[in-house]
Amino acid sequence: MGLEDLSHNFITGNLETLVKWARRNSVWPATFGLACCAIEMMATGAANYDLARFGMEVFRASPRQADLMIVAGRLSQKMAPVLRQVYDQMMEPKWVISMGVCASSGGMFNNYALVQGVDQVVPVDIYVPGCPPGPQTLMHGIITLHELIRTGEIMQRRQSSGAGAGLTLEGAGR
Amino acid sequence: MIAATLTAAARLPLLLAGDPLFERGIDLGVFLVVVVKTLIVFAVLMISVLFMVWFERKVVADMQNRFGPNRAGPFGLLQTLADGIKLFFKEDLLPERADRKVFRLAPYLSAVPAFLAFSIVPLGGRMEIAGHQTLLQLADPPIGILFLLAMSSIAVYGVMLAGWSSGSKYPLLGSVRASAQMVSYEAALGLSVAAVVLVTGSLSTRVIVDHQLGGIANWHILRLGFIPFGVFMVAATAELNRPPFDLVEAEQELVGGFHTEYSSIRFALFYLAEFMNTVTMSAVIVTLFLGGPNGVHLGPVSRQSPIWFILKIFIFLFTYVWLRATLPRFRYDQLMDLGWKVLIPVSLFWLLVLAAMQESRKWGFGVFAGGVVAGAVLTRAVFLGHVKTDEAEAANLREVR
Amino acid sequence: MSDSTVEQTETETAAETEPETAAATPGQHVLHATRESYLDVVKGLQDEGYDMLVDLCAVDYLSHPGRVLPNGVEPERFEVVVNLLSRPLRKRVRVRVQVPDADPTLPSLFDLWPGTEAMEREAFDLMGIVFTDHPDLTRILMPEDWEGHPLRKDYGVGRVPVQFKAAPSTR
Amino acid sequence: MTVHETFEGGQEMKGRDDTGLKELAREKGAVLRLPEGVTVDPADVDVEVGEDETMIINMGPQHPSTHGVLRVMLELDGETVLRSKPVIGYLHTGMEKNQEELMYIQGSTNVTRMDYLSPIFNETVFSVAVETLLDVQVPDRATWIRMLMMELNRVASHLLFMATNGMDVGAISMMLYGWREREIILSFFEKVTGLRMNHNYVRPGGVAADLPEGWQDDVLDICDAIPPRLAEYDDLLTGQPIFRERTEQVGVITADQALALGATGPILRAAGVPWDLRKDMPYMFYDQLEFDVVVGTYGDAFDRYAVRLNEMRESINMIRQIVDLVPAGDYRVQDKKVTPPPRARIDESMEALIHHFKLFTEGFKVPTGEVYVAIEQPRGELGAYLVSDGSAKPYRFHMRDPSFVNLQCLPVMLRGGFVADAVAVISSIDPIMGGVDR
Repeated sequence: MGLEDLSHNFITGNLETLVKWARRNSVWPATFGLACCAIEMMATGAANYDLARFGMEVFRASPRQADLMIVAGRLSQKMAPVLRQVYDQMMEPKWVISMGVCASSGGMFNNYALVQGVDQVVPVDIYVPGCPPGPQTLMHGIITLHELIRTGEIMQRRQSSGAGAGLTLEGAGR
Repeated sequence: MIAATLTAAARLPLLLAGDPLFERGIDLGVFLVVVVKTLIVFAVLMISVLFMVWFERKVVADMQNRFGPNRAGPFGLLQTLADGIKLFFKEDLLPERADRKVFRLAPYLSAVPAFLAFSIVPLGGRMEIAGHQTLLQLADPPIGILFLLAMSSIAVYGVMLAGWSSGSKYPLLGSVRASAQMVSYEAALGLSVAAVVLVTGSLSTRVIVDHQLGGIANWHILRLGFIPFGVFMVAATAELNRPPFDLVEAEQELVGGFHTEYSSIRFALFYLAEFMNTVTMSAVIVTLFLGGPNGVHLGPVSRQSPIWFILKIFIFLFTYVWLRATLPRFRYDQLMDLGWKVLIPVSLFWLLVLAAMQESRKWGFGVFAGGVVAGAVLTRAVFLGHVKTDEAEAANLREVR
Repeated sequence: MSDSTVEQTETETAAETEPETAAATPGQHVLHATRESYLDVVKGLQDEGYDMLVDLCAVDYLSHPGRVLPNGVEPERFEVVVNLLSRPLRKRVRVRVQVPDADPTLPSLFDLWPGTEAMEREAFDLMGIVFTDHPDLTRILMPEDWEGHPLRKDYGVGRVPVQFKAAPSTR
Repeated sequence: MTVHETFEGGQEMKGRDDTGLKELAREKGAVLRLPEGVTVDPADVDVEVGEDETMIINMGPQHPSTHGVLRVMLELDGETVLRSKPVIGYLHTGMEKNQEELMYIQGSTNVTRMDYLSPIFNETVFSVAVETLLDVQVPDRATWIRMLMMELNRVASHLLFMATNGMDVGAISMMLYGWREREIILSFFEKVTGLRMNHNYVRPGGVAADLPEGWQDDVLDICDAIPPRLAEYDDLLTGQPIFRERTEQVGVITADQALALGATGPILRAAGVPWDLRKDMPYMFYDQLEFDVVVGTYGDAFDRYAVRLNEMRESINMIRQIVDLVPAGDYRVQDKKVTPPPRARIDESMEALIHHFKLFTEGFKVPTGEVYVAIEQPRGELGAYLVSDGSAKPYRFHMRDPSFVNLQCLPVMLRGGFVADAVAVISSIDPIMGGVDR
C-alpha cells in the first residue's frame, strides 16, 4: 500500500504531508547489529540518549515490520548475503543508515575479509562517520534522516538515481 | 467490525434481553440508539487503545529513566497515531508459502473478538438517550459471561492461525506455544469466573455488577476471598500474552513469534488487538471483581458512573505496564506448571469451598463436609505444586564465595 | 607413552637451548616436537599435569627464514604452536611443531582436549594445516566456498584500491 | 533435564563425576555437522526420531539475542534442543592479517577493535607482548594506570553482560539499567582517552596520556555510584523467582567439561574451579591487591550471572585500592627508541621533530623472537602470541580470545534444554563476536 498510485492534488498533497509526518515520527529500526557500532547504537537507544523520544525505541526483530536498517559495524564477505537478505525482507518504504567508517567505506580494515562499504550491497541513505560514532553522532544522522523524509528529498534522490531497491514513485514527492 | 456487531446483536434477541431499552419493542429510535451506543463504545475503545499504547511507552520509559516519546504531538500523545498511519501506508506482503486466506483472516480473528467482548461490559448505570431509558452498556445478554469466554477462545485462533499460516518456522513455534498456553489458561480463567457465577447466581454482567453494589465490602474481590481474583488476574495476563507470559511473541527467542511474517496494516491489527484485549480484560476484571462502575455518589458523579469505571481500569492498565517493565519472561514448561499445577488446583479448591459455604446456609453440617473436601483437594494441590522441593532447597543452599 | 620419553624430550631440548634461543623466547618454556612425536609429547605433558590447552595456532615462516631454532630442529615453512597451562604447577609450556609445506598435516589433539576443535579448524581455515582425525575439519571463519588460506604469507592482504567517486547528486 | 533418545542413546546430562573426557569428546562429535548454506532435509539428519518430529532451526546470524552475528543451528524436537552447532565467522575482519601490515606503534589501534567490549585488555596484552620482546621495563605508574583502566573496563563489560542477560530472559528494564551504569564509566574513559570505545590508550611502552587532573575523585565517584546499583540488580534479578527459575539448572557445564573444552573466566569459575590468572599467576601488580576470586558451584547460567555480579564488586574494591596505590612518575617509558618526544619539545627542537617523524613513519624495531602473554579478561584468558622477525611490524600476531574458545561449550550446555534456554545460555556465555571472529 502506498501513495504511489494516486495523482497529485490538494487532498493527496495534504495527505502526503501527513504521511511524511507519520513516517518521520515512527521510524522503527531493525535490530541489526554487527560489531562495535552496534554497542553504540544500543547505547543510543538506552537511558542516557533515548531514541524513544523520536518514537524509535521500537526495535523490531522481524525485518518485515522495520523501516530503518542501521548497519552498525563492519560487514564481512560472509555476512554480506545475509545483510542483503534482511534488506530485501524489509517492506517499503525503508531506509538505511550506514553507521561508522567500516560500514561506510571499510574503514581501517582494507583486506580480504571485509566488504569495502555496505553501499556495494544495499543502497545507503545516510552515512554516519566515526569509529565508532558516538550516540550524538548517530542521533544527528537520524535527525538528518527525519529531515530528509520530511522534505521528501530521499524519494527524489531515489527517483533520479534509481537507488532504493525497486521503489518507484510516480506522482508523489515532487 | 461495527456491522458485524450490529448484525450479531440484532439477530440474537437473547443478547438484548436485559436492557430496559427493548421493553417497549424495537422501533427506529431504539435502533438508532443502539447504533449510537455502538459507535460510542467503538470510539471509546479505539481512543483508549491509542492512549494505552502511548501510556505504556511513557510509563515504561519513566521506569527506565528515559523520557519516552515526546516529539509527535504534545507529550508525544500522537505517537500511536503516527505509528498507525505509517503502518497503514507501508508495503504489504503475503509470504509465498503462506496459506493466503487464513493469513488474511487471522488478524481480524484476533481484533474483532476483543471488541465484541467489550460490548457486554457495563460502563455505567441507567441513562436516558432521546427519551429512551437505556443501560450504559452495549448489550446485556443473560449469558454474558459465556459470551465473554467464547470470545476470548476465538481470539486464540487469531494468534494460532497467524503463526500456522505464515509457513515459516519461528511463527510456527509461536503458534504452538499459543495454542498450548491459551487452552490451559482458559481452564483456570473459567474456574475463577465460575466462582463469581456461583455467588451471583447469574451469567449476566449487569446482575454481577449490581450484586456488588453497596460499598467495597460487597465487591467480589473481598467477598470471594481474593483467590478467584488472583487466579483470574494471572490467567488473564497469560491469555493476553502480556509479560511475563509473552512467550508467544517472545522477541528474544522467536523473533516476533506469530506475527514475524506480518507487516503493514495486518501487523497494526495485531498490535491493536493486543492492546484492545488488554483494555477489555481490565474492564472484565473490574466488572467481575471490583464492582464495575459502582462507586459512591459524589456531587455530579452518580453511584454507577463511567468515571469510577475508568479509574478502576486505570489501575489494571498500569499494573500490566508495570509487569512488563519489571518481570523476566516465563519459560514454556514453567508456564504450563503454573497453569496446571497451581492455578487450576487452587481455583478448583476455592470453588469447592465457596460452594460448601453457599450450601451451608441451608444445611449446617455442609461447612464441615466442605472443609473435608477442601482439605483433600488442598493436600493434592500442594503436592502438585511442590514437586521441585528438593531443587528449591538446593537452590537456597547455593553460595557464592 | 611413558613418562621417560617426555623427560627425554625435555632434556634434549633443554640441553640444546642456546643463549640465543633463550633470548628469542624471553622467560618462557618452549618444547620442540617433531610431527611424529607431537601427539606423544602433548599426551605426556597432559599426564604431567598440564591440564589446560589454552591456545593452538599456526605460523607461516615463508618470509622469515632466519629465525632462531635450537640445533637439530629442521626449519619448515609452517609451525603449529600449542600453548599448554598447568593449574597445579602454575606453569605454561609451549610446544612448537614444524610442518612442511609439501605435506601440511598434523594429528589432531581432539581426543585429548575436545576444546581444540575450533582452534584446529581455525588453523585449517586460515593457514591450511590439515589435522588428521579431526571430526569436522571445515572452514570456520571464512565462507565455505572460499579459496585459499588468508593468513599464509603468499596470500595477499586483499587490499581493494580506494576509489573516490562523486556522490550522487542530491537535487 | 529432559531425557531424549538420539542415535547415541540417552542424552541425559550426566553428573559431574561420570563425565569423562572421552564421553565429552563423543558428545562434541554429536553436534550438527552441516556445511553452511545447505538446507537440511529433516529426513537426512541421522537421528532416531520420526521423520517429521525434528526441526532444524537457524538462530541468527540476524537474531535479536545472538549477540551480534552468531548463528546457532538448533535441532528441535518440539521445543527441546536435541543438538546444536554454533556457526561463526560472520564478523571475520582479518585483523590478524592486518596486524602484520601495521607497525607495532599502530598495532594497538587494531587490536582494540577485536573484543570491542574490553578494548583496554586487548591493548594491554598486545603492549605487554611487545614490551617483553623489547625487554623494556614499563614505569610503575603506567602499569598501575593500566590496571586501573582494566578493572574499570571489566566492570563496564560485566555491566553490559547484566544488561543483555536481563534482556534475553525478558527483563527489559535491566537492559536500560545496565547501559545507564555503563555510561558512568564510559564518560570517565572518554575523559581519559578521548573515546568511549576503541581507545588506543594503552600502547607499547606505557599509556598514551597521563590521567587527567582530579581523576581520583572521578574514579571514587564511580566506586560510590556503582555498588548501590548492583544492589538494585539483586532486587530486580537475583531475588526474582522467575529469573531464578529461568537460569538455575540451565546450561549446566561441569568443571571437567569446562576444562576439557578450554573454557576460562566466569564459565570455568561458575563450574567451581577457582582459577583466575590475577590471583593464581599474578601479572603486573595484582599480587599487591587484596581481592577474592568468585567461584560458583553448579556451573549453570545463574552461577555465571552471580559470578559476574560479584566480580564487579571485587573489581570496585580493587579500584579503590588502586587509587591509593598509583605512584607518581612517568606514564610511559623514557626510552627514545619506543617513546615519541613530548609535544612541547617538538616545537623547540629539530631533533625531536625528526625523531617524532621517524618514529611514526618507520616505527621501532623489535628483536627477533616469539612470546605468549596472557591476562585475565572479563570473559577469561586473553592471550597474545607474537612472532617478530626483527622488523618494525609483527611477523605474526595471534590473539587467543576467550569468547572464541568459550563458545565451544554451547553444544554441551544447550543439549536437552528448551529454545528459551538457548537464549539464556548464549547470553550467559557472553560471547563477543568481534573477539570470536577477529
